[in-house]
Amino acid sequence: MNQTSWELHCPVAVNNDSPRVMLAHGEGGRMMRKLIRETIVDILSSESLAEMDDAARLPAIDGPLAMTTDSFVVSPLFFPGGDIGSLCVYGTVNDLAVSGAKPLYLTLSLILEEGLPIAVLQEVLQSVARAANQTGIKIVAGDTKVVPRGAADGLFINTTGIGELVDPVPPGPQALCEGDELIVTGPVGRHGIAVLCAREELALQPAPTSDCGSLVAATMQLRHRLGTRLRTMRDATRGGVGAVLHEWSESSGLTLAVNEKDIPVSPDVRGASELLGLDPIHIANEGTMLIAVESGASEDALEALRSLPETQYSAKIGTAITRQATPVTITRMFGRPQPLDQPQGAPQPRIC
Amino acid sequence: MNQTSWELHCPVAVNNDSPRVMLAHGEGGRMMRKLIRETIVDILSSESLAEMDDAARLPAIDGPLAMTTDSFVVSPLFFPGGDIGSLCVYGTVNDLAVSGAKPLYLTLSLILEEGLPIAVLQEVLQSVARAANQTGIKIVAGDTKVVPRGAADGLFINTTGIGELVDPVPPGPQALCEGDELIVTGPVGRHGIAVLCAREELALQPAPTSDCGSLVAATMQLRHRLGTRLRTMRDATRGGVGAVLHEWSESSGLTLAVNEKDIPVSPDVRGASELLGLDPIHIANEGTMLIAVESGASEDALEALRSLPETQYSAKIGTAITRQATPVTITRMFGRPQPLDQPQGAPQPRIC
Amino acid sequence: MKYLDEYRDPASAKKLVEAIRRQVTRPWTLMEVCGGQTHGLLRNGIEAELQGTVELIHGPGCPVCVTAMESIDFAQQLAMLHTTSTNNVVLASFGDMMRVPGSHGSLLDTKANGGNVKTVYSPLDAVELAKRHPEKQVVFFAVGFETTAPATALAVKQAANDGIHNFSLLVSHVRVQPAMEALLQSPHNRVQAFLAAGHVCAVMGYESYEPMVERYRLPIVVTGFEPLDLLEGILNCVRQLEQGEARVDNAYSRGVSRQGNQAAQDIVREVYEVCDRPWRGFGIVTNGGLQLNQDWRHFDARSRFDFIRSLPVIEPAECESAHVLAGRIKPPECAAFGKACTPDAPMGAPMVSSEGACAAYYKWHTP
Amino acid sequence: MKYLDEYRDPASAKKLVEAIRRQVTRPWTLMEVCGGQTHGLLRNGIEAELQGTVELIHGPGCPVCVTAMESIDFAQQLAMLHTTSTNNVVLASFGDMMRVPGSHGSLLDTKANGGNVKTVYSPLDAVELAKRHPEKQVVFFAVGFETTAPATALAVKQAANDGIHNFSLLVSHVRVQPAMEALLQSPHNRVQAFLAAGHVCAVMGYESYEPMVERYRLPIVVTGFEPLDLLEGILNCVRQLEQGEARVDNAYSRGVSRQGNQAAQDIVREVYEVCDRPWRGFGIVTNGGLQLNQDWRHFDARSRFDFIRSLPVIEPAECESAHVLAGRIKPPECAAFGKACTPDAPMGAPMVSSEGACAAYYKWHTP
Amino acid sequence: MCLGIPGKVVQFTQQETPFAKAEIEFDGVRRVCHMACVPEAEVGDYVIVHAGIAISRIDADEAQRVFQELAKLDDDDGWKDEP
Amino acid sequence: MCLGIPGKVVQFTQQETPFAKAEIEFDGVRRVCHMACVPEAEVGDYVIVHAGIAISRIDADEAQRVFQELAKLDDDDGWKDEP
Ligand code: SF4
Ligand code: SF4
Ligand SMILES: [Mg+2]
Ligand SMILES: [Mg+2]
Ligand SMILES: [Mg+2]
Ligand SMILES: [Mg+2]
Ligand SMILES: [Mg+2]
Ligand SMILES: [Mg+2]
Ligand SMILES: [Mg+2]
Ligand SMILES: [Mg+2]
Ligand SMILES: [Mg+2]
Ligand SMILES: [Mg+2]
Repeated sequence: MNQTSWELHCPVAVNNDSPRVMLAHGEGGRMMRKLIRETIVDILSSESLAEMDDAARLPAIDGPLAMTTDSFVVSPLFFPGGDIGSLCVYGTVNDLAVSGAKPLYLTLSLILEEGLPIAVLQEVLQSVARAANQTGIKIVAGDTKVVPRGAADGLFINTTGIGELVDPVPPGPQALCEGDELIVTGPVGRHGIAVLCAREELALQPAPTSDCGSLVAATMQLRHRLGTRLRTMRDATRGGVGAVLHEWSESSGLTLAVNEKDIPVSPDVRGASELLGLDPIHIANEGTMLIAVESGASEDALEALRSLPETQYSAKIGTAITRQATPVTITRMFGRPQPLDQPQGAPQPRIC
Repeated sequence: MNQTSWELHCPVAVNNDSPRVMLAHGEGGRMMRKLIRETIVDILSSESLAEMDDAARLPAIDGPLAMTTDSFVVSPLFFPGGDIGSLCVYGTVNDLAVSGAKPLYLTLSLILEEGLPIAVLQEVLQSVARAANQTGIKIVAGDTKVVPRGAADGLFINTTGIGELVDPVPPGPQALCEGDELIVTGPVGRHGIAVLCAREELALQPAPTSDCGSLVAATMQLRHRLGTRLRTMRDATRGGVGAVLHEWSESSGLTLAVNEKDIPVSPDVRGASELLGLDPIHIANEGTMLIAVESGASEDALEALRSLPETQYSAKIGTAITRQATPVTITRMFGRPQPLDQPQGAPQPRIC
Repeated sequence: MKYLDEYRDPASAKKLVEAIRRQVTRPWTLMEVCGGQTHGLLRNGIEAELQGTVELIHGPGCPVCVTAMESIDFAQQLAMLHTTSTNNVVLASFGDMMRVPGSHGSLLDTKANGGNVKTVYSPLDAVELAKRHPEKQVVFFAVGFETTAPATALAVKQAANDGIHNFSLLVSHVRVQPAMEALLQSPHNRVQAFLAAGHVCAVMGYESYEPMVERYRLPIVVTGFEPLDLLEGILNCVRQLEQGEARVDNAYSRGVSRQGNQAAQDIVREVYEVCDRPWRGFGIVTNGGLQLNQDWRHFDARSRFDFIRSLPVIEPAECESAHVLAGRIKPPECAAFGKACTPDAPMGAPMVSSEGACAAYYKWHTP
Repeated sequence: MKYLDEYRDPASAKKLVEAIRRQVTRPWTLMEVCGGQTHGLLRNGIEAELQGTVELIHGPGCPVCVTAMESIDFAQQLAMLHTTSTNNVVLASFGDMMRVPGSHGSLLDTKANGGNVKTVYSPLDAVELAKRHPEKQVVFFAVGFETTAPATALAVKQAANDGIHNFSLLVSHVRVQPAMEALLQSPHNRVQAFLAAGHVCAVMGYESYEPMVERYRLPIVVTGFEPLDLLEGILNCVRQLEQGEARVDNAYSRGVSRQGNQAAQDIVREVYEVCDRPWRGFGIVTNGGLQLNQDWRHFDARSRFDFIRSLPVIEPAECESAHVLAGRIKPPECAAFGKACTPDAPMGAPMVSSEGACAAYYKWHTP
Repeated sequence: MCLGIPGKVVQFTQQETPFAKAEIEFDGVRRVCHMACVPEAEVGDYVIVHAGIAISRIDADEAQRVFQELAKLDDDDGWKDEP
Repeated sequence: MCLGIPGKVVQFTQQETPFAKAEIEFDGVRRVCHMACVPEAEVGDYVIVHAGIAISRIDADEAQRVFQELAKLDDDDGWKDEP
C-alpha cells in the first residue's frame, strides 16, 4: 500500500557562492557577534571596539572640544579616487580640521542592506582603517544595523568625530572682513563629477577621479603659517564652492566676489561638465576647501598650501567686498560682476 | 497657414497636497538650508545647530568620557509607545547611562528617503526634542542626507552621544563574581513585540506597547543607592535579555542561571508571543535593562528601582554561578537548569 | 493564559512523571509524531526528566523538515521571477520556511539576493496582500500538515469569492498518517507506540488510526503540546504497553474528537485531493500529500507559472536527517551535530525549523 | 577646449560689442529663438554689455518650456503604472524635464511619490536600459526640437534592430519654424530680426527660412551658442537692419550648412512625420510637432499603453509665461518673478528649465 | 507546523459562513480570526487558533479530565484507561 | 534643448551604419557616441555632440571665419556681409 523508498538522500544546505549580509547579522545574536568580531573589529583592530560594550570609555581631554557628524550615502560605494570607506573618515576628519580641531576619536555606524556581499563590507572597512590610520584618528565605538533588501542602498555609514580645539581657533565666517582674500585649495568639482559619472554609467574614459582625501596636513600648515591671519576654512562638499560662498556671505553680511578664470578646473571635470551642462563651481568636493585669509595673507597661504601635494593647485579666486545687491558675484568674460546663483537640487545631466 | 491660437493659458506648477522631501533637500543649496533652518533647527531649537557650521564647539569636560553611537532603522517609524525620534534619543542616552556616564551632548544625523512627507519629519523631530529635553542631553551637531526613493526606508537616524564618566563607574561584565544577582528592570520583550506587530500588520488589539524610554533616572538611583555594589548594567536591546546574558557569560567566564517564572512578561507580550511562537526573553527592549549586583544587594537595588514608575516591575531573575557546560541556564517547570539558546536571526512569526 | 498555564503546572507534571516511572518496567520506545511535541518535550525538560524510563524518538512530523527540496527551489524561482520577466511575483510564506535550505540556499538567501519574499502569519493575510497589490502576483507557499490545510483552502475560497485573480498557491501539503505507516513498514522500525499529533487530529480525528492499531498492534495516543498533555499521553502509552494492550486513546479530548472537525474536513475536501508526494528524506510517499483538485487547479501556481522549468535538485549527502526524521538516530548521533551543523549554518532542515528535531536538541537538550 | 575656448575670448568679444555699438542708430529688437542662446547671452553678461544698443527678447525655443502639460501628465501616469498594474514602466527622461510642472507637480514629484523615473543622458542609453531590464517597460520621453529628433529616431531604430520589445517613445518633439512664423503673425509682434538656433539648423539647414525672409522682410541669422557666435550674429542682424536689408545669413558656418545634415534628416524622416501639436502657452501649433509615422507607430507609448485615460489638464492662470515665451514681456516684468516664483518653487516652466528665460534672468541677470 | 493557541471568542465581526470571523482574545491581545471551521463556537467559548483560523472548539468539561485523573493518581495511583 | 559640445573623433568602435560609433574626446574625457548622422567624419575631425549623437562635423576652415572678420574689424571696422 505504501511504497516509500528508503534511500538516504539528505537535505543539506548548499552554501551561496559569495556570502552576503543577512538580516540575522543585525539581530544581536551569534551571527551578529561573529560578524562584528571577525569582520569589523578584526579589520579596524580597535581596542575599544573589541570590548563591544555599549559605550567607549575615553581619557579626559584638555580644553574645549569640536564634535561633528555626517552620514555617507554615496552611490556607487566605490568610485574612481575613493570609496565610502575612505570618504566617511576624511569627511568627518576634515570637518574637525577645518573647524580648528585636532581630530581624536571617531565612531562608525553601519547600516547594511540585506544581501550586501561580505567581501564588499570588508573592502570598505579596510579603506576605513587605512584612512583612519593616515589621519591619526582612533575609531572607538561602532554600531551595525541590517535592513531588509530594498530598504537601503547597499551600505550607509555614519561617522561622528570629536577633536580638541587648538588655539588660535580660526574665528569663522562671521568674522570675515572687507578685503579678505578667498583661496580654493584645488581644482573644483572633482568628487561630484566622479560620482555622477560612476553612478549614471556615463561611460566616460578615463573616468573622472574624486579628490576624496584628508585636509589635516593642509589645515595644520595653514594654521602654522598664518596664525590669526587665517579667518576661516570650509571643505566645499555638497553644493560645491558656490554653496560655501553663499553661506559665508550670509554669515558675514559681505559680498564675496570671485573670478571665473581663476577657479581651477581639471580637464576631466571640464570635459564632463560641458558635456553634461553642469557648472563645476556648484559641484561637490571631498578633499578641497575654501579658505578666507586676512588681506595680504594670500601669498603666504598659497605658499604653505602649494608645499603639499594634495593642495598644490591652490589658487586665489576672489575677495570679500562691501555688501552689494547680490551676495556672491562672479566675473566672467566682460570683467563685469554678475550674480552667482545658489545651486538648486541635485546636478542632473541635461541637454538644454 | 498657421492657426496658432493666442489665448493665455500658462503652465503654472500646482503644489502637491502634502509637501515631501525631495532630493534637492539634500544637495547643499537653498532648499536644504531652508529645510534645516525652518524645520530642523526650529524644532530642535539648538544653538550649536543654528550656526550650521561643520562642527560644534563645546566647552571643556572634566574627567574621562564615554562615547557611543547607534543608527536607528526601525520600521514603522511610529509604533505604539514611541517612534524613531524618541527611540534615537533614549537609545543613545541609555547607552551612556548604563556605561556610568552623565549624558551631555548628542549629534543627530538624518537619512531621509525622497518622498518622505515633511510632516512626518516634523513629528519625528518634535519627538526628538521632547526626549532630549526630558533626558537633559543637548543636541549640538547634525547632518541631513536625502537618498532617492527606494534607497532607504523613509527615515534613518544616527545619534552619537558623549557623556562624562562619573565615579564610581560600574566595572562592567568582566567583573561579575559568583553569587552576583541578576535583575531585570521591567517586563521583557515589549519593544520588539510592539514593533513586530506594527510592522507585520498583525492587527492585534490593543496593539502591544513598546517600553521605549529613558534609563537615566533608574541608573542614577541605582548608583546612588548601591555605589560599588553595582557590578554592571546593560539595556537589553537587540536579542533581548537572552543576548545580554550570553554576552555577560562570555565576558565573565561564569554561567548565568535564571528562572523562567521570575522573568516578568506583560499580558500583551505573553499573548502575542504565544500566538507568534516567540520567546520574550529573546525579544528587544528599549527602556529595560539587565543589571548585576553584588550578592545580597538585590533587595536594595529592587527597592531603588521600584521607587520609579518606569522600573516598578523590576525583578530578580537569577544569579551568576561557577562556569558550567552551558553558559546560560534557564530553569523551567522541573527545576532543572536547561541551556538557554542564543537567539538566531530576526524573530519571525511562525506556526510550527 | 487559560488552557495553557494549568497544563504547565510543575507539581502536576512531577506527579505524572512519577506515575510513569512507577509504571515502567522496560525502556519502551515511543515516537512523538509531531515536531510541536518534540519542541514541548525538550524545551520543558521533560525528555531529561524521563531519563531512564521511556525512550522518546522524534518523528517526521515537522512539515518544514519534510517539504521537498524541489518545492523550495520552485518557490525561489517564483520569488526571483520579477528580476527577469514582467511577472512581478511575491512569494508569501510562513516564517517557518524561511531558513530551510533548497538546492541553492534558503528563502532568506533568495531574499538577500533580491527575491520578493514576504512572511505572513496566515494564508488569509496573503490574500489581503494580493488585494492591496493588484500590480503583483501573490503566491502563497502552502506547506503544512492536515492542521494547516483548512487555512490554505479557506484562503483560495476567499480569493475566489472576492475575485482576487492575482493570488495562487504553491501547494506542498503533506499528510501524516501515510508517513506513520511507512515508518512502521520500515525494516529498521523501533517504534513501540505513537504519540499522535494533537492538532492534526483536531482536524482529522483519530478514527482512521484504528485499522493501523489493529494491523501493527501498537498503542496510539493523541496528545496536545503542553507538558501535562504530553505526560498524560506518555503515561497512557506506557500503561497500554505494560499491559500488552494496543488502543487508540485520546489524551487531548478538550480539542480533539474521534471524527475530527467535519467543517474543516469539508473545506479541505472541497479544495484539495490526495496525491503522492516526495518527502524530504523519505522519497515519494504514496498518498502522502494534498494537491488542488480540478475545480481549483486555476489557483495552482505551478500551472499559472508553467513556463518555469524545474532545475535539477541538488541533493547533498552529508547530514543524517533521513535517519533523524525516521527516528533511527537521535540528532546528537549525527557527526555534524553542533559542529559543522548549527542553527546559524544548518546542514539539514531539521536543524533549521524551530520544530526540527536537531534544532530542538541543539537548543534545549542538556548534554 | 578647442572650438569652445577661442569663442569665449574676452578681447574679441569686446571688439564685437564695440562694433555693434558703432553700428546701431536705433534700439532694434532682436529675438534669440533658442533657450541655449538666452543662456549664453545672460550667463556671460552679454545682454548687460549690450545695454543701450539692441534689445534682446527671448523666444519660444526652450522645448522643455513649450512641452504640453498633457504630455507631462501622461509621462507621470506611465511612471506610476507599476503601483496599480502589472505594467512595470520606467519613464526615462532627459534631466531637463525633471522639474517642469505638469498638472500635478513635476516628474521629480512623481519620483518622490513612488514613480519609476530615470534620468538618462541619451535616448540610446534608454535603449540599453531596456536591454538590461527585460522585466521592465522602458518609455523614453522624447522631447526636444529638430536637434534632438535624430537621436530619438536612432534610438527606436536601434531598438528595432536589436529586437528590444520593451522600449517605446512618448513623443513630444516640436518644430521651431512654425512657432517663429506664428510669432510673426501675432498682432503683438515686436521682433525685427531673428537669431536662429544653431543646432536646429545644424540638422535642418536654413534654406527653409528663405521664404520667411521674403514674406516678412526681416533678417534671420543662424548663430552658435558661444559669446563670439552670438555677438557675430547680433552684429550681422544690426548691419542688415541698419542697411534696410533682410537676408538669411549663417554666423555658425563651422557647424551649419544651407541644406543642413542630410543623414540626420533622413533618419528623422524615416521614423517621424510632421503633425500639429499643442505648445505650452501657444495652443495648438499647426505643423508644430513630430510624431512616429505609420511604420514606427508600434513604438509609440501612447498606443502601447492606450488603456491610460488622459486626465483633464489643470491649466492654472497666474504666471505670464505665455507672454514671456512669445517675447511680449521680459521675465522681470512678470509680477511673480523672483517673489512667488523662483527656481526652488517655480510657477511656470520658464523658471524651471536651465534654458528657460525666467530662470536665466533669475540666475544671471544683473538687476 | 501545528502551533495552536487557545483563545476566547469575544465577539463576531462577521457571521456568515464560510467567511465568518470573530475577535479572539489571547491573554493581553485580541485578533480577528476565521471561524469557518468552528460553526458551533459561540461568544465566550475557547477555540484553538492555528495560522489565523480556529480549528477546534475547546470542550470545557474534557479540559478538566486530566486534573481528575491527577486527583485519582493522588488517591490511589490508579489510572483509568477510559477517558 | 540644444546643448551641443565639440569633441574630437579619436577612434571608431563600430564602423557600420546606421549604428556606427566612435570615441569622442572632450577635453579630459572621452565617450563613445553615435555617428549615424556624420558619415563623412573621420578620425581627427571634430564633431558637435548632442544627447549622445554627433549632429554635425565641424568645418575647420569655417571655424576661422569669425577671427578673420575680427581682424578686418581691427583693420577698417568694415564688415563683409558675405561670409
Ligand atoms: S545535525 Fe544537521 S547534519 Fe546532522 S542530521 Fe541534523 S540537520 Fe542533518
Ligand atoms: S517668472 Fe514665473 S510666473 Fe512669471 S512668467 Fe516666468 S515662470 Fe511664469
Ligand atoms: Mg560633519
Ligand atoms: Mg562634512
Ligand atoms: Mg564640511
Ligand atoms: Mg549599537
Ligand atoms: Mg537597493
Ligand atoms: Mg550605542
Ligand atoms: Mg544602543
Ligand atoms: Mg545598549
Ligand atoms: Mg553634514
Ligand atoms: Mg521604501
